Amino acid sequence: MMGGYGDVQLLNEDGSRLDGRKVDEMRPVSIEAGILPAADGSAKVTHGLNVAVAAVYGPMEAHPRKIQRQDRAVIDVRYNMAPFSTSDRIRPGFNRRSREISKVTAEALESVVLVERYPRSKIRVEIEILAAEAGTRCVGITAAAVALADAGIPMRDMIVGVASGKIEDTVVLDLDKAEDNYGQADLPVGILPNTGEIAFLQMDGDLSPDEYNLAMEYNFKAAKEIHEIMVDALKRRYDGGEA
Amino acid sequence: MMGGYGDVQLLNEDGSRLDGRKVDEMRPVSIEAGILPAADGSAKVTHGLNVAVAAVYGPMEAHPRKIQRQDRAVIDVRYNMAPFSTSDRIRPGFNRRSREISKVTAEALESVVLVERYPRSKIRVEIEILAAEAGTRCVGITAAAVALADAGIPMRDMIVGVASGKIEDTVVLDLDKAEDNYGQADLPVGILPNTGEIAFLQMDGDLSPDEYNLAMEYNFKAAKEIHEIMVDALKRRYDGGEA
Amino acid sequence: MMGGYGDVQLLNEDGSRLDGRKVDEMRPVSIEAGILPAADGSAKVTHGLNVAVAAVYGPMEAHPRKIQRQDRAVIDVRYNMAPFSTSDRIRPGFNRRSREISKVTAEALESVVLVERYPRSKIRVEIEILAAEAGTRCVGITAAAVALADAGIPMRDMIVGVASGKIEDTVVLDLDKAEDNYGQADLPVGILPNTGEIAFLQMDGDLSPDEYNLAMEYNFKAAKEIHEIMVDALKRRYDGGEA
Amino acid sequence: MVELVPALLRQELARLAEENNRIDGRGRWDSRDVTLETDCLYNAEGSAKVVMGGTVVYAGVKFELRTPWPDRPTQGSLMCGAELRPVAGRKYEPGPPSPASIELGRVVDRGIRESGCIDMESLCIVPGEKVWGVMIDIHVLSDQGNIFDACGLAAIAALRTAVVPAERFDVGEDHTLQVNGTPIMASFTRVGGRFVLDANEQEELGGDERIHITLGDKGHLHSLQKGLKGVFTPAEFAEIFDVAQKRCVELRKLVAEKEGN
Amino acid sequence: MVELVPALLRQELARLAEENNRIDGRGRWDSRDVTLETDCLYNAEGSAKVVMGGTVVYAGVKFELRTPWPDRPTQGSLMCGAELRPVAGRKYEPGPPSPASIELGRVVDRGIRESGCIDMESLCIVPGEKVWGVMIDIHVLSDQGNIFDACGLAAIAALRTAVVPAERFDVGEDHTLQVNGTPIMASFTRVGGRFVLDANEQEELGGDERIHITLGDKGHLHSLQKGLKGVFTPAEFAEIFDVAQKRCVELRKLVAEKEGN
Amino acid sequence: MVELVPALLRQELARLAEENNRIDGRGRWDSRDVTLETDCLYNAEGSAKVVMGGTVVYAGVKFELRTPWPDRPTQGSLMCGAELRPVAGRKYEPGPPSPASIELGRVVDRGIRESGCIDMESLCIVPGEKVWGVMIDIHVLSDQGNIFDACGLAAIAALRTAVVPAERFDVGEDHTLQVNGTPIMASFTRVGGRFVLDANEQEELGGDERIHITLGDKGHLHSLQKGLKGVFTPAEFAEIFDVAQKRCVELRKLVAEKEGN
Repeated sequence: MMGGYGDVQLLNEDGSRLDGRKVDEMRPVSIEAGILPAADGSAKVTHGLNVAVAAVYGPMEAHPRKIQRQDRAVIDVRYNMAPFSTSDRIRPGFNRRSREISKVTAEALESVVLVERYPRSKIRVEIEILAAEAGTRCVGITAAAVALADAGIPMRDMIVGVASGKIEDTVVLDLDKAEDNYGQADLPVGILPNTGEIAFLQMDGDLSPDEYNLAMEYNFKAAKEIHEIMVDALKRRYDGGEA
Repeated sequence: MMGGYGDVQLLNEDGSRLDGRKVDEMRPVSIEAGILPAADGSAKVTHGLNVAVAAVYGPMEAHPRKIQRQDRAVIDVRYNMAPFSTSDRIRPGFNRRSREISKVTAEALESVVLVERYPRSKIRVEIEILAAEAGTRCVGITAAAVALADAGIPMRDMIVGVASGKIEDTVVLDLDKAEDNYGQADLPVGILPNTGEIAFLQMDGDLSPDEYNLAMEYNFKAAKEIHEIMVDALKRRYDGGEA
Repeated sequence: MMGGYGDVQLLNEDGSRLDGRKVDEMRPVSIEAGILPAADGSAKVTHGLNVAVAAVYGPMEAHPRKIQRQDRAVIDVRYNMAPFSTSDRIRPGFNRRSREISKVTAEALESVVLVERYPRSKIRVEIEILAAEAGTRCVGITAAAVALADAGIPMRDMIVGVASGKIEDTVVLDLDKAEDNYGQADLPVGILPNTGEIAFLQMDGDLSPDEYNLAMEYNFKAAKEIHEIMVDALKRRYDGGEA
Repeated sequence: MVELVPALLRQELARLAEENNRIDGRGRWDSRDVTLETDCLYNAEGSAKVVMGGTVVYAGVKFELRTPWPDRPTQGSLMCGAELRPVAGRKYEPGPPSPASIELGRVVDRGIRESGCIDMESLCIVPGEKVWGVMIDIHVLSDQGNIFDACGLAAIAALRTAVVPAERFDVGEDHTLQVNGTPIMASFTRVGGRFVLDANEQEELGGDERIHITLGDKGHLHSLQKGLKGVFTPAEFAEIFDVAQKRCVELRKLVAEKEGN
Repeated sequence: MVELVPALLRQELARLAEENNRIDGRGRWDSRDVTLETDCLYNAEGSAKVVMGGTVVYAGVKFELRTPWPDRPTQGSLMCGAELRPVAGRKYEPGPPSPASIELGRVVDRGIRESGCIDMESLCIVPGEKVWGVMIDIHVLSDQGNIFDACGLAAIAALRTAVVPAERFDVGEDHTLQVNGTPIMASFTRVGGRFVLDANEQEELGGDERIHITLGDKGHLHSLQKGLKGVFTPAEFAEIFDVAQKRCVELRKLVAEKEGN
Repeated sequence: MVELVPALLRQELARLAEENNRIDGRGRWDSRDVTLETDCLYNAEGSAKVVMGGTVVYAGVKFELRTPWPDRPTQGSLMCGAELRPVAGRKYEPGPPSPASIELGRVVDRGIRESGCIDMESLCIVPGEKVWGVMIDIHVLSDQGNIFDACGLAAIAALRTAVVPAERFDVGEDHTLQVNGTPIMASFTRVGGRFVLDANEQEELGGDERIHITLGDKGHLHSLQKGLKGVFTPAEFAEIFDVAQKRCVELRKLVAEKEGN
């Protein structure tokens, strides 16, 4: 955000976006569940040109002891970008950004998984970004939710990662790479599609209170659409074997 | 030490120092005890332009087990310089210098605390240098001693951090920044004011045996003065509440 | 390997090598056992200009617990090059190369030590390269084997580190520094001199199947020679005290 | 105060919430006393100390000369980091930066950066060759609750009172750093089931998720962050957002008072 | 499949070996199904996905502009690394690169490097000033046995389909990376006392040492590696070496098929 | 020797001290045998091996060409580090440098640096462009007590026999490194209540604090360090200081003998 260097045009004269999308239209999303034989649950989400894979292991005994919680499971999330996932290669290993995203993603998932059913245990969620084109933290949350469901982990609701933002003083749904680079704000959230609650929230840039409200409206609309694709993927998985 | 690049004048013609101090005169010192509500004991020492804060936690159970000593408490000291404490910012985290100072400071404090009263336990001493103007290791020791007393940890004596050195072939008490940068020797010690023993000793530079003796004499004199300020701070703390 | 930059001549016109050795002749080797008083077993191997020292500690209880094996001892090997062992100083600490060599060396030693006699225990093998002149991993294996024997650790056979390679399309035994830098292949192996089995194997460069067979033949011949020197060193150690 | 085990503490906090009360007697949207000191550290080019209840935080600003990034030859840089070292409380352990300290630093950083209060172009000395790098380091010395707001306040106050040490670097005369705005953070914690402002240590121990809102001078949002386990509804957000607007105006005044000095 | 404890599993594997059978019914030199996909990742200049039984591996190629080493002014560089992160299986733990992942990356790296398939001179743009650095990163997503062969295959396939992004770096037109050869790795594991090709997860759990052989287009050896506890005889090596020759020819065809695309 | 548990060992050491005896029969100010070897390692530009009782230590000197620091354009640099790796004894563990190894390296470094025996100006090749960096690495292979003195001796002996490899770096002819002095360390350990010289392993295990004194050729102090738990009086210091003077003269002779070679 705030990265704009001068006047990059991001909207066409008819109000549509450079890739032809409407302001409240998201990029195409496709999801496969159960793609990693070694994992207890897994999913791959393609969202625009983003590719995120999630694997779930557990519940298993939490160790070392000091991370155990007597009354619930802990969810151990690692959000990681593969070195080849970005335009400039990134060095393997965690950085400050990925550690922060891992923390808040774990806290969001702990808010939907019925963690109190598994005291003293750990559920590992591995989110691997193989190709990044803006919005990876949201795509990762969606992949994690499907992988958790694929692993049979009980949840009070699904969680869907979506983002809206602002470009050229206009609120739009689901920023792509150029919009993210030259835009004015980004509002990624994790929405519980059935309860309408929010389990993940970040935002940066500049939004007036009204713009915030409109961006949030778009997010709820998109969450509903993605949720249907998630449910379809899980249905295909259990009807048709390993998709 | 030995850092002098050429002939920097550090003494005035009347034998006084650039800031007007006499050779055996120390910089002004002020001390407050009990300044950090979260800690079991704490102190802030302003010595010249140095600012050091110390916090004490414990005695508490020592873990991991392998650091436990069956017959006494261990004292876990971290001497840390804040990134903004020096002229050039220093990267957060420990370096070789701070690790060495932490080690010998811990050993000095173990020599005065009645550690045998708390077998298998740990006392944490956190020394944070917020502003550095030469002599921080000594200021840190003084702050740690007051914080230990503030935490009610029994000690066989206080310990006072003081330093003398040599500039322009003259032994002087309590080097300031310029004197430290362009001086010829530094002799920081930790003195037990009542017993007259020494629990901390380092030295670098060049000192003849006679110069060493004079520098040590100055140190003992200064330790007495600082000790009175330490006692005052503790008295104020217990008479007047949180100072 | 493959490091050749142009046409460096490595063979004389009479087919001998630059240092006068024949193609199947190894550099001089000398071995001393029991040279480090603090260790349970130790050895120093000088092989050409290489100097490797190995120390063995144990068997001792393996900790942390998670490295313990119920049915055998684990062998914990650290192969380390001293900062001054190479032409350009190397930074202290492990790098990817030394970690890989440590791993495969440990696995080779576990193949000859009677590890099943010491369940849940650990044997530490420290290999320190003090001077490096090509072939250090093999010299380290030889040193480790003598140190293990010196420590009285039972083994099903000794293990001897040897290497052959290819220079100017000719297979030769025991590459020296120049041959290693400008040669075409290197085949370091760890040979059990009595059983004729192989416990360590690496290779890089370019070898036809026939060249591989010839290089291996040279290796077996050299292993026999070095084995005699190893046995002599151990005999001297037990006949003559600490050599 | 009697130390309650978390389960009992949670019960007590829920009971208090029903009575619309808090463990230290404050109203739901009341904050603890805040004191702000600036220019308090030798060697820092800008410095601030914030005491918020029993929470004590220092921030210091340092400058360095840098070569600009090739793709932004006329832009300087800003970096804000927070250290949550063992000095801050019994629960903090030594070691590499924890996720909690990384989050803290990044949330404060985003609030300042995204408000646009530092014009990166104003940090340029010679395009393509020399720009200023501004580094804000925050140091938590005592954590008794709501360190986010204390850190955010210390950071912007240190920044707004910073002097660019141009003489020391031989690139002109010392001058006040140009800062166009005063972004302020307001944080809310779910305690006893409902959100409260400026939670203290007990409330954080027995509470749930937090929401951090950073607002600019015009009341626009510049940074949001939800932390810890828990969910909230859009209606709950709307309620705390109004409180945040008032809180930020108050704290912004505190900063303004120091600038006259 | 029923999880057997290792001791029982070893017994079962030994019994099967006596019958010249394997736990999944394969013959000793049979491999599992292999699928290879290339050009499958946005942002990677070359990419490949290999599925080998239940093992899933991705490789991606990236380029960077570098200053050459002073003693090799006309040579670019190649680097190949493998990550064995916790995603790959229940047994993998977070933390710094394990010896196993370092070995994996280095063995794949040596096979490619030592085959000479990349002419380092061909990576030179301006002698002494600018050369390409080629970086192959391999990412194991699911380990159900024989990740070495899967990684080796993914790496060379990604490399052979890579496009040098010269335009993005403003040094000419994009062009296919020149790769002179297709080194292929074949790995053997001692299971039930004898070596088998392409071991699966159960066979690795109850097996012993592995031998990794990388062969070039002419059947020359470019890299060898023995891993894990165990010894072998020259005769055993001669036997698996013949199998390796055939296996490598087959996998090399798979790569060739993708290059026409 | 029978292994005594520390408490019993301390009693025994106290009893011996009363009789003015030591556990290995030495007098209070007697040292163990010392042998010094130099020029013993290929690739090191200066090298030394010290055996002091059962303690074995190597030191090696390497040179590199560096750009000088902008504020010291005519000065080279000196760095001395010590490694206390697991090879040195059963008690040493792998991992990042321990506080003990950092202290060891820094105390040896200060003794050499502060003696002024290396004139940093003499390491300048081209002012502002090229200077020598001198690096002394010390490697403890066997610790049976008093590694400080062994390391100090090895370091200065390696340095005083070092040859500057100017030809290899193409900056002139190889020449002996100019070293103006021979700083020597003498270390004392409190054992059985009183200080002794050159403590062995048992004495260190059952002893208390140590004092390390580095003296120059004229008997001036260049470095002091107190390590471990314990206090001492000025009178005790005066006593060991006199012993240190004699010890340093003896060890300095050992170094001088090697330089004729």
